[in-house]
Amino acid sequence: MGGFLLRKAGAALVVVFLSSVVVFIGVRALPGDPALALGAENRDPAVLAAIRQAYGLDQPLPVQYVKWASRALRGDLGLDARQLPVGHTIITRIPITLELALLAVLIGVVIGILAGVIAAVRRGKLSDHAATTSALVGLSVPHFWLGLMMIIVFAVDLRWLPASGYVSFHEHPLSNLEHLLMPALVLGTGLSAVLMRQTRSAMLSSLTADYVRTARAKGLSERSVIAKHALRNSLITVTTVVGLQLGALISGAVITEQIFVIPGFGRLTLEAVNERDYTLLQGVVLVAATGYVVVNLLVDVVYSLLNPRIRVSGSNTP
Amino acid sequence: MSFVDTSVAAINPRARRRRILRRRFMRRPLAVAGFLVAIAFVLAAILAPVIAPYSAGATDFNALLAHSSRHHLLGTDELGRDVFSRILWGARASIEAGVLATLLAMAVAVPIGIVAGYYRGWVDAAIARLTDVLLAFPFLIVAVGLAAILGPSLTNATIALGIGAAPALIRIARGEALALREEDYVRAAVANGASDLRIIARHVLPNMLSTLIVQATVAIPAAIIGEAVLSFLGLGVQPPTPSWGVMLSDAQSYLAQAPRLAIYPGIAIFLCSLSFNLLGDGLRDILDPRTTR
Amino acid sequence: MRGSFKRFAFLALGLVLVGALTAAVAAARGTKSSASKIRNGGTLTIGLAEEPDALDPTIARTFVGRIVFLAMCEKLYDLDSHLNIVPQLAAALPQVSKDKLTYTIKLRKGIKFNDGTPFNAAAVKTTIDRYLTFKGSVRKSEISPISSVDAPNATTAVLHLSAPYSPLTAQLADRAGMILSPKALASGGSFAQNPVCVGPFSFKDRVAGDHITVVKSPFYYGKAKVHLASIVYRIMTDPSSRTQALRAGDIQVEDRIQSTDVPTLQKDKSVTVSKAITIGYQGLTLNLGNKNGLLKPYSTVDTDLARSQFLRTAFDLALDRTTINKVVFGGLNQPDCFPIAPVSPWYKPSTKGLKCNLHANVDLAKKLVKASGISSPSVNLMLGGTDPVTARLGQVIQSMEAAVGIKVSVTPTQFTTALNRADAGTFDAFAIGWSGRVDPDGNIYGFVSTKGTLNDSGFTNAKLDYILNGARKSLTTKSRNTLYHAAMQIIHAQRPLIYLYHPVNYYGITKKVTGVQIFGDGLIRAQFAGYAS
Amino acid sequence: MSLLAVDGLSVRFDTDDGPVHAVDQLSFTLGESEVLGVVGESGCGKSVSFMSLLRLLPETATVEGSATFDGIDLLRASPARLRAIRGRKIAFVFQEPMTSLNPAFKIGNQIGEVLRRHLDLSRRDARRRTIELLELVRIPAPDQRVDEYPHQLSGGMRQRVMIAMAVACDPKILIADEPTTALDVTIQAGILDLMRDIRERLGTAIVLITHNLGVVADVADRVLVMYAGRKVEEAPVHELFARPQHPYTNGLLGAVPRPGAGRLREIPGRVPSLAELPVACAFAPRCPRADQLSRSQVPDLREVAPQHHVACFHPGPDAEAAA
Repeated sequence: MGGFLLRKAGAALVVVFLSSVVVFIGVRALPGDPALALGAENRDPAVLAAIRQAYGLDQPLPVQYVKWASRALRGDLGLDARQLPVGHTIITRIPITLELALLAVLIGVVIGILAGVIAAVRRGKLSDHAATTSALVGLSVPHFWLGLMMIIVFAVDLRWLPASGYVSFHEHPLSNLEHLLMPALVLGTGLSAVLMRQTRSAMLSSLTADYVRTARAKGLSERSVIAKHALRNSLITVTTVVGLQLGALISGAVITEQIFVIPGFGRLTLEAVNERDYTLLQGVVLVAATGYVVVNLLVDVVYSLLNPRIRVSGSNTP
Repeated sequence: MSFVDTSVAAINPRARRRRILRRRFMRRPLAVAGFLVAIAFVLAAILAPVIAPYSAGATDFNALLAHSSRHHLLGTDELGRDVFSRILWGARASIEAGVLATLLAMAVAVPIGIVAGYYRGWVDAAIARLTDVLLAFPFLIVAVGLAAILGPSLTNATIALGIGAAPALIRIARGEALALREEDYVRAAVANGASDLRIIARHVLPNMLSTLIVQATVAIPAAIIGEAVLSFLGLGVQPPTPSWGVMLSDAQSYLAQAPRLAIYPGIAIFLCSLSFNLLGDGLRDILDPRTTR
Repeated sequence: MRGSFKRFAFLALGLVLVGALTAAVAAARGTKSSASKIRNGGTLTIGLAEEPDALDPTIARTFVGRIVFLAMCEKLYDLDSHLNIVPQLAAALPQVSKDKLTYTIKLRKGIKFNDGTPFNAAAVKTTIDRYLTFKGSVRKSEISPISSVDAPNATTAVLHLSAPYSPLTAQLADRAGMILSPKALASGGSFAQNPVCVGPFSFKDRVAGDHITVVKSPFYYGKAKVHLASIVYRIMTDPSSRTQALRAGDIQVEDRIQSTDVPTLQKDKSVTVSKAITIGYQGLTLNLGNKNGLLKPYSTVDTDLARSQFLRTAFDLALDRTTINKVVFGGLNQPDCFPIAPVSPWYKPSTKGLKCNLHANVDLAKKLVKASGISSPSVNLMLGGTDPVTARLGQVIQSMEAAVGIKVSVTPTQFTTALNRADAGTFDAFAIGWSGRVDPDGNIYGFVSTKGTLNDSGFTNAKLDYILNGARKSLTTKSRNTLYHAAMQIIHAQRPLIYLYHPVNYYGITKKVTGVQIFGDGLIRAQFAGYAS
Repeated sequence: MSLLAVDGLSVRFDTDDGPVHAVDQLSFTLGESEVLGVVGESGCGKSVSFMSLLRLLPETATVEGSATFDGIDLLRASPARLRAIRGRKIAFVFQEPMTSLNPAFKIGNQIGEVLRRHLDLSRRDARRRTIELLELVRIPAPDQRVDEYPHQLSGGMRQRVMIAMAVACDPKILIADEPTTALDVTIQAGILDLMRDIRERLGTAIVLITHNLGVVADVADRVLVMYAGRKVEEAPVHELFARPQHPYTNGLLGAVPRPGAGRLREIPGRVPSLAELPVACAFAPRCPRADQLSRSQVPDLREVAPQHHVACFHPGPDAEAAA
């Protein structure tokens, strides 16, 4: 397993490095002079030149990159247009998104895996049709629209839940949940639809697998056949899917936070794009990409834990 | 002794396969419904200028936020524009983005994927790293970034969506090519000294077609929703051009006063992507019997 | 949610420069603390519509930032409720030398910065020198005529100017007049992360995107007047949730209520709605001579609008400002045709006799289109924003121009990108706002004088240049009135810019709190507010 | 009295492309400690028949007929009752030791599971017994192997593990479905040896499903030949080899390399599609003896010698082979 993970980690490092280059170039490629954003209503060319100089924007791109990257390596992502440290801003925003994402994953995994297992076990029956159809509906519903509909129903009409905003957990735990319930549902339904389909198809193939037949032939109860033999193997597939869904989850968080006005990481990303706050944007996208790579590495670890073939032999051919 | 084999019907196997596929397809009412609705949306997009009662931008400042009536089937929006007409016109952006983005993604991904899977080795490794890098950026962030860099417009949103969808497709095409390369008939062709290009064109590509078709049908609804998201965020279709995402974005300020403005375009997006998803699911079922058996 | 006119207000007000002292408003509804008794203590939470930028007056740009500075960074001068300039840290208005090149400012005694260090003339010199020399200083251009600062003694600061500059005192009543603690500046850290000035409150903490907290200062010279223990500025960019929070009591003051919520809140008995007509404006900048880029020598641009003054007039006459206000802003803004707001004392004298078409004159516009000799004229309108409200404005204009035969295509553009294009001259018409300045010079000079640093129109008119430069040097109100009237006539006839309306801001204040003041500058003044006992 | 009596067993699969009749009217019995060989080409319904007895087929299968074991009709028994029989009274060894073991669990766990389920052993006892079982099936270093995963074992060892699992509870019947197909010849012999050993030591009745008549000749007492879902011939092993009656059996015997039998012959043609049951002898299209009668009627089973049944209109040894 060590070798396998080491290789994966090496690849991840390369990806992070390349990502940082892409981030840097991408941010510079954005139209809209950062100096103009910093100078605001003051567009006197002399002032703009001074700003460029002050922020090092007048230096050649490779120099700027090296400066930025070497500081980023030391954990310093620079100061944003508000003169606040980007790293600190990101750190304060991430827990919010993380909480949202965790809730969503919880909802998605519980609903998705449960429904997927049920659908696979009752394949062709009414509950299977119901589950597969709702998964398809879940995949087809634009989530931001679902969010708007939830706001109309639960916030505007019924007044059960707040339409938007965020209250931190330590400030007011109940209110925190109230504010995150709809967003997490919106984000979780999409995930649960994907997971349901994946779980169902993984379960279907494990349920027809020879080892499940063996388990049945051993006289095991259907419950242990499904929950132990079939599910364990399906989860190996499903774990990788959860990992791959992470990008979708971050994307979903961007728009969900936008709709429900949650000051999380996703909203920070959009703010940075809209305000052309280039240091902030660089930091945000770099952290997103790194986070994604790291989580995928974690998924690989979980995957190897679930899959003894990788764990023991170090080979990743199943 | 004469041994006569009569167990296999002597008909053209391709025609037979087509017939079987058609029969399997017709036996899936949801897939058929999806197909019909998808066709309806495509027609609506093409025929919008003919069938829409009003032009997309026709404002009536004396009928703001009107309820549905004989004149305005689904009422009017905050600028007095006919919502029904705008939904018809909006189908153009969605279908265009959905189809073109998918075609673009395919055009980018399939050759790259085939090259990676067919040649393997360092080419494959390099491409794999590249797709890893692309995949490291969440789809929407890539799309948002590209839309911001290229400037917001339907074309650029389509490009962004296409590029955003490519990495996943590269992986799929690579996997298929990798598997097909090991097939006997490909090996035979290699042994017979056929050129790589010929093998890819004659054997690899045609045999991954059904997988690609299924992927395309699934990628279209994703791109339709993607277009709506980008337009909703102001990074896609730019008003006054109608698009369902733009309509939703506009409607956001009127959730309390006129929730219908948010409901109708959402239903349109939902039905449109659902229809393609149903179609894609049906195609997958009939083309890939592994999932049904 | 990005609904309503929040985003617009942002365009118009968001990026305010230094001298932007505002002025204007008749509706200034300062609820002076008097009637009921105020109890000491308590936290006031203000829901801000945007996030302030750097809390360092040297580089600060945003309108909301000035709201926060009001509580913790006092200035040499301030505005009273009638928008007159009054001394704050200075002991009196400046003594101006005859040649208008030397300003002598007497300072108040016994004042301490919030870190306990003394406030004196040396601090004034340190601060203004910083404003003039700091890399990336946004203050510099506001006070650039200052050539040097002397501090002959602890309570006297002398400013030497390189040229007469009548708006200087107004500038010193805004961020350029905020004096920073030399000790804090010398500490080497980022001043923005721990700003120290003279003020009733001192900076406590800031969480980006969430809140800024200031607490009552023990060093403040007038702390007897300060009732609140702390003020929390919460950043709530979504107007609906801001209103919701106000009604729920989570915040006590709401910055800029969105138009659709105004009627609701006006009916709410626990809330007072105050409004401030701003001194800013929203307009359309027409590209007349910006062919090569801002301040690159201007020459004629080959667009339909640039070619024909008739067409420009027709374009203007096609606009129904009343309908625009109704459709796009729920009728809450102030439609107008001039860069100076009606609330300004300069408005009437400078606009008298000029006609403003609040309603469209379609027939005349059509005739003028014909008279222009341009068949099927077309205009590309660049919108400085991609939000729904801006888009709506664009579409309404498009629809109105279509009625007189002018084809308008609309290009919504991200704000900074739009500025880039505007400065590069790659546009026909550009919808953009200006936050406004107290002095009329601030709303006019930069945009239409040949050397104006905001002259994206590329407008150049020797007569207008002469008038505006004269107005800058002239110190009497009467002569300036005359000059601005002359300037206004030229602008109104040539239309390098078409002005549409002056934004009106609405604020919600819980009735439990007294002493929150809104003047014509649209800033929320809460530093001396408190809870009624 | 026989241990297991199957009567009129039919299995039909409903697929997208119509029904497939995998087994048609199969009847047979199995005695105590008897070894029954079941032979036929792949796809002839041998495996399906026996899996259907324990109801291990997917739900698309419709099973008719009866299968009496221990006074219970297996095809109608309650699921709970059936589960008490599976693995305890009747155990299965499947064809593919590679895929039939769960890759995610240690083999000890997989064997112990049966013991704990049926014999109520504690975790520790189960482990001890598992090691004994591994020893019984001649796996070296069983106390180490017990903690290994299937992918760490060789094919032959996996099959031994399968057998250990099957005999764990000392079942009455062991159904071995092509237990040696996937293995090398030398290992095959070892496995067959092991099965013989088990029968002798434990008195287990064994059903040996195979397409390899050589294997049957080695171990079986009685042989049942299946073709296209039907039983075409049944006889004691010596009788069958001595006097094969059905042309298909003759063909199979021809396909077995035997010393002195000359060139190995193939049965021409292919196994028919089972989509529609022909109202004829299913073998007719490939049969050199087929005539009008074969093509219009299904031949009944007839007893041609004691305990020797055949379903053919023209039974008899192959002239060529006999020659």
